[in-house]
Amino acid sequence: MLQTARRGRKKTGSEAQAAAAVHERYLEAYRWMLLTRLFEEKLASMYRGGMITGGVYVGKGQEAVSAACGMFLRKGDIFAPLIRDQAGRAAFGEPLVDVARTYLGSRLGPMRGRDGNIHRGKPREGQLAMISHLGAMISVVVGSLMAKRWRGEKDFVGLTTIGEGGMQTGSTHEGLNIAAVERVPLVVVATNNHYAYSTPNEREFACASLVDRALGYGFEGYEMDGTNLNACLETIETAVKRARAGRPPQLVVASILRLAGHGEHDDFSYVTDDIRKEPFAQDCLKCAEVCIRELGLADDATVRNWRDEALRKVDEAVATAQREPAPNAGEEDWCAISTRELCDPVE
Amino acid sequence: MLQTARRGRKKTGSEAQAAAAVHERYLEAYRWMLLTRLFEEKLASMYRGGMITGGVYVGKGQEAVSAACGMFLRKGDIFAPLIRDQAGRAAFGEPLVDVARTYLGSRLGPMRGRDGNIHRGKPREGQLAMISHLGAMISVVVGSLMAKRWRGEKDFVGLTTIGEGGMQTGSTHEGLNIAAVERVPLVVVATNNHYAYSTPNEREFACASLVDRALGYGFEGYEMDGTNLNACLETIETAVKRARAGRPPQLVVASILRLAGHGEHDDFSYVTDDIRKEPFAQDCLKCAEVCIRELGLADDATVRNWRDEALRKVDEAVATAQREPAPNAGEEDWCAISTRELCDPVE
Amino acid sequence: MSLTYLEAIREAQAKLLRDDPRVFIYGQDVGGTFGGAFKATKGLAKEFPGRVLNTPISEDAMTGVAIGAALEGMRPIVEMQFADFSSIALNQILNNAGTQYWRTNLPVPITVRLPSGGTKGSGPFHSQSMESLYAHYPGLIVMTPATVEDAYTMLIDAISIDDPVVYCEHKYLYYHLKADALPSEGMPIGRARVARAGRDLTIVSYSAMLHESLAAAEELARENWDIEVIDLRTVKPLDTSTVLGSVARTGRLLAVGESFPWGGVTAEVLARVASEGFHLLDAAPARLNAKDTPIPYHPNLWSAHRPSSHAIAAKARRLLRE
Amino acid sequence: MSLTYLEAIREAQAKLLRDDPRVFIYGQDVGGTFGGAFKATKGLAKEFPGRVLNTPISEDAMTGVAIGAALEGMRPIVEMQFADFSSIALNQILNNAGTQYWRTNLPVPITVRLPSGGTKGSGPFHSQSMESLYAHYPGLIVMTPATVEDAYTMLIDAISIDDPVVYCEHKYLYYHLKADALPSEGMPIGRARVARAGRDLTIVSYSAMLHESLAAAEELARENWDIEVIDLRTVKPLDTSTVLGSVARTGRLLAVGESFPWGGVTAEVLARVASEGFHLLDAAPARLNAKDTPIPYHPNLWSAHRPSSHAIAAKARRLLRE
Ligand SMILES: Cc1ncc(C[n+]2csc(CCOP(=O)(O)OP(=O)(O)O)c2C)c(N)n1
Ligand SMILES: Cc1ncc(C[n+]2csc(CCOP(=O)(O)OP(=O)(O)O)c2C)c(N)n1
Ligand SMILES: [Mg+2]
Ligand SMILES: [Mg+2]
Repeated sequence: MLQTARRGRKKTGSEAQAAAAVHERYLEAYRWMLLTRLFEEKLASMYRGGMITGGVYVGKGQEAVSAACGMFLRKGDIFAPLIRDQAGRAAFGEPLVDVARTYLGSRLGPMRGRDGNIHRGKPREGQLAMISHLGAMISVVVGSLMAKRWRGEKDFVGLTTIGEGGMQTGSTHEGLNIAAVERVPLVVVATNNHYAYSTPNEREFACASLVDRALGYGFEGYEMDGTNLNACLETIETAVKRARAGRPPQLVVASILRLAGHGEHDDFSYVTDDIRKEPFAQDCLKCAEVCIRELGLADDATVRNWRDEALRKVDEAVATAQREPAPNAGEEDWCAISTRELCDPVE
Repeated sequence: MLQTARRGRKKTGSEAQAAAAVHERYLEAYRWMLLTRLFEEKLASMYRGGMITGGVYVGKGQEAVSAACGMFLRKGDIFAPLIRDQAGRAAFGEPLVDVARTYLGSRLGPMRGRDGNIHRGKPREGQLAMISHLGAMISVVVGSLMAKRWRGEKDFVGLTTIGEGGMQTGSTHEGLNIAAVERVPLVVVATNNHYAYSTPNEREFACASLVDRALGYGFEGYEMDGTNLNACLETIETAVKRARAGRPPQLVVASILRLAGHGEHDDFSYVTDDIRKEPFAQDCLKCAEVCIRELGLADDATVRNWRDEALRKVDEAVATAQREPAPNAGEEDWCAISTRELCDPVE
Repeated sequence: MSLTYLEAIREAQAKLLRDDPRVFIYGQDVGGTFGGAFKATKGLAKEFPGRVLNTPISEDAMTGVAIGAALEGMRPIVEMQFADFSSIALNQILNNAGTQYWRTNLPVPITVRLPSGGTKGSGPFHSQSMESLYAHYPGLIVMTPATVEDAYTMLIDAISIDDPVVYCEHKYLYYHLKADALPSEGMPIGRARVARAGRDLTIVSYSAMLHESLAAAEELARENWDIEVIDLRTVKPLDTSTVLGSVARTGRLLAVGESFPWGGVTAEVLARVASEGFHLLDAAPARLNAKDTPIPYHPNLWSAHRPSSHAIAAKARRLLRE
Repeated sequence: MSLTYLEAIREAQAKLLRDDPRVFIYGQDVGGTFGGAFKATKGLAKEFPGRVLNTPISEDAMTGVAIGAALEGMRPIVEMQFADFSSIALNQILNNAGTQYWRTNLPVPITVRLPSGGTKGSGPFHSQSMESLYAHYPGLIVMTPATVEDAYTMLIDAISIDDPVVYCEHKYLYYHLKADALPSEGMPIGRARVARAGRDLTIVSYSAMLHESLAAAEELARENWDIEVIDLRTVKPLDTSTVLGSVARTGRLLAVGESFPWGGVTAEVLARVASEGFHLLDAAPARLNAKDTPIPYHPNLWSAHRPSSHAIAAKARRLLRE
């Protein structure tokens, strides 16, 4: 547990070290959250200003869950994020500029203008690029983990995320089940943000909690308060550790409220007043700030500095991407396969 | 519980009546099982004799589960059986001759030679005709039940069956979940016969028991010994009653061993010796016969008579179907839709 | 009164719900106060309580539910959030709905609405035109309305038909097309329409591509070419005789579609005209489709991926010179 | 030594497992002592422990696993129990495997084996030919071997190709076709083969229909017609130039396929020849496909549903008289 710095009993050396590590990690996570919030606010405003085509999808309210997802992964692991995972992507090592490039369709981005917004990744670096069809990436991660096992790699883990809505697709079911059958080191973080687009939980599923699904797949299951950064860090750390150690696949179910529209085009007026008053409707970023202040983990000036630094990074990423060339249809390689001589010149 | 007729204490009138009803129902179920076993033996021998094209799929060892599925349904209910449900189909009212007609492809059968073997039904009479894709019929039953509810029908129920293998399809997941969300009066009977074709349980799923899935969908769940006819009758009776009474959907998980090949072409040599010694490997029909003898529910002559009568019915059904005309390609109506003027004459 | 293509779809559904107690709408986000990702069912849940229902994200089960309800006499409308997600329902549509009548003699009157086709910035998974996949399999009617009027009357027809209908509505047309009033009756289903009469070349098209084709015809008219444009309206059944009638007049054929090229609607049109109207042709028939890659996100790429009026005109010019 | 088409497929997989540590086989019942519903992997699980794996009944996840493993450098072979069940994997095949390279620049070298096509008594859900669905979408190679030799070399090629391959093997050919030996090399992928040379008419075909077409050519030879028969081998890419070359020699085209007619391989062939080889044609091109209904169970119906050699010959005769 996160502990105050102003406690009575004097700490032993190792206790103090442990506490310091916990604090450090909390602050690191906070900074990913902050960066994400600011970046996504920027993207949203660019969308409103007509500078981004298609849509912008933010993770407001889910930054704690997402940051925790990225933070316990390391090189050699697989991360298959979904819609609301900017924080986790950044923590896992995705450069901010790649996000801006993808939203702006830069030719130099990982998707080269061919795909946009959240549909991005660098599979060569263990960052899978989601397809839209919810649930489809779970089994893909399973396959990647099996390949690593065959190659004799050790201590790796895969982590993928899903919404409570996506938990209802057939693809998710098949993916979870096959993960358990293959007993791969997988962590699935399912965030119940209480809506799938406009659809509330009662039209999505009828069990008490989605963590009740864990047993039925042979997963180990956890529930966590997604507004509480420390709970997210502890739970996901545990799940990742246990998966790495060869335990069965892990299902973490987070509870949260999505604090923005499904996309920036959506005013989320369907979110009821009642639900906005629920404890899970708190803003994880604000909660983390309260905690930082209360426990004296960082002073206000430091936090302000972080914010300024984050804003600089955001502006820089956007500015860089904006300077880059857009794709050009005439120069585009209109061939969907890599074996060029097998490209069918069908019109 | 089934009780012996030779018990110490004298029964009160109502106790005696209840016991008699239980015995009667047990015997009725036994007779459906017997008829099924004999009929399927006949079909299998016809297949071996080259008289049936395609395949024959029998429910040997699953007759108790299946008979119980059919027996608590009544007119107005929906039954969506699967591969190993001859007993239940018969108990729900499917004429034997329709089975023979479908296997032989008679033009007068419900499928008119267009579809064969277990792919048969009369949806107008609440007997849905399965497609092969496992799990696809569950949501169909949900829809039929919703329609009945909209029409203001009362006290109806739907029952559908699935194997432990079919429980792993995405379609099954979506179907079970939507059943719970729509809270329809549905009973799903999942029979774990320990193999999906040649694949043993450990390559199918990783939970301790498939009944653990019930909680995760918001179903009420039951386990039952599928070799024990009385257990099957009691459990499925309870589940059907509870569904009819408006409880959440019901999941019954039966344990059994498939005592024949996947189809009659299959010698099931992959079934291990160890598993053949498991209690769930007992033959439900033999168990029922032991019970009938032990409890004196019927004497040997009666049972012999039933067997003879069943054989007569089987022979008659087959003989009738054999006399009937096969479909004729020249006279066939090669139009896949009912709105004939919209049939596309594409070649 | 002026209505968009999208409003026509909403009005048709309102009318159907009003007139026919067997109709209900089933899909993700169609209900509540929301009324669908594109608002095609806006307000309907309130007006028709219990008959416009949100579903879990389960395209397979949504369709299965519709099939089961249809077997029991209902007339369900399933809305896919995007056509692209109907890949998850494809098995139910092709193998369950599409085979029922042939197998059991009981038709399945469901209508599956697919918000189809490309719009700027929608990318590979929110832009697809899937009519060719559905038309390939037996047992389905596949509608592709191109006008506000057709969007309205054809949706009403779709629900009246006893067989499963895949109704492909084009997202690009949702707001771009307007009409002054809604017709009380449309052309018979299965009949193509001569959208513009001409004598030099026949362009066969449907859905959003009809409008690109008409614009191309305008462009060519300024060069004194007289182009006939056919709107297929349904791609299955495909009205071969109207197409042949037109080719008989013009002697030249260009088929234009937005789906992927291999085996698309345009291949089917060319195959029919070549086999049944070979002697009507004065020149080789041609086709123009989207490119054979996923549909790109960036507008620069997207506008080159789909046939534009200019690309159509250019292709037509080549054909006219042959 | 004499090998069947099915044995060739087994041998190719044995060789692949032997030569390439990246190869594994993933599918329902492929492992254990069983070796697949058709025994295409018989004995391989024992010979290659841990590399021939039974899966749950989860076509979507089976394919997803293969994609993930391929992204990490493996060369998975996925066996669908019947092509018909690949409808459940269709989304993964089209939208995940088929789009990866275009989107991320990393190809997905998976091979999906589809036991395809009709056999007596198999009915609507164990008889389908799905090549046209897969060929319609971008990003996939679709192979349809018609001979024992091709079954062998093309499967080896499929695994060597960096892109996703849908390998349609025909169940009717499993036991019906035999060869004396397996070749060490085949024709290049993407190239069609002149299976029989002739001058009066070109029949373009593939898979099981090649043999019906060859039999039809024999039948017509007895009437002194000299029929050329082309085996497409892969339907995507489709070797237009070999087809055009043949039509240039014969002036007449009949395309024969077993998939459903609307937008099938034959429509694509006719569209290409009509648009690119119009002036080579002396008569209207024609096509013959399975009928546009589900595939019937009863042999009487089934044998009328698919094109038989006699039906092909009859159609060809009409074309030859034009
Ligand atoms: C199979 C499928 N159907 C429909 C959609 C369209 N869609 C995109 S996001 C979304 C809602 C997702 O809800 P949830 O999984 O709870 O995630 P959240 O957006 O709440 O983070 C829907 C329906 C999709 N992506 N995939
Ligand atoms: C989606 C799908 N994939 C594959 C098959 C082929 N198949 C038919 S039955 C069967 C095994 C079914 O096992 P289970 O569900 O346990 O039922 P059982 O045969 O044991 O009664 C398989 C794989 C199918 N019918 N549907
Ligand atoms: Mg959600
Ligand atoms: Mg089983």
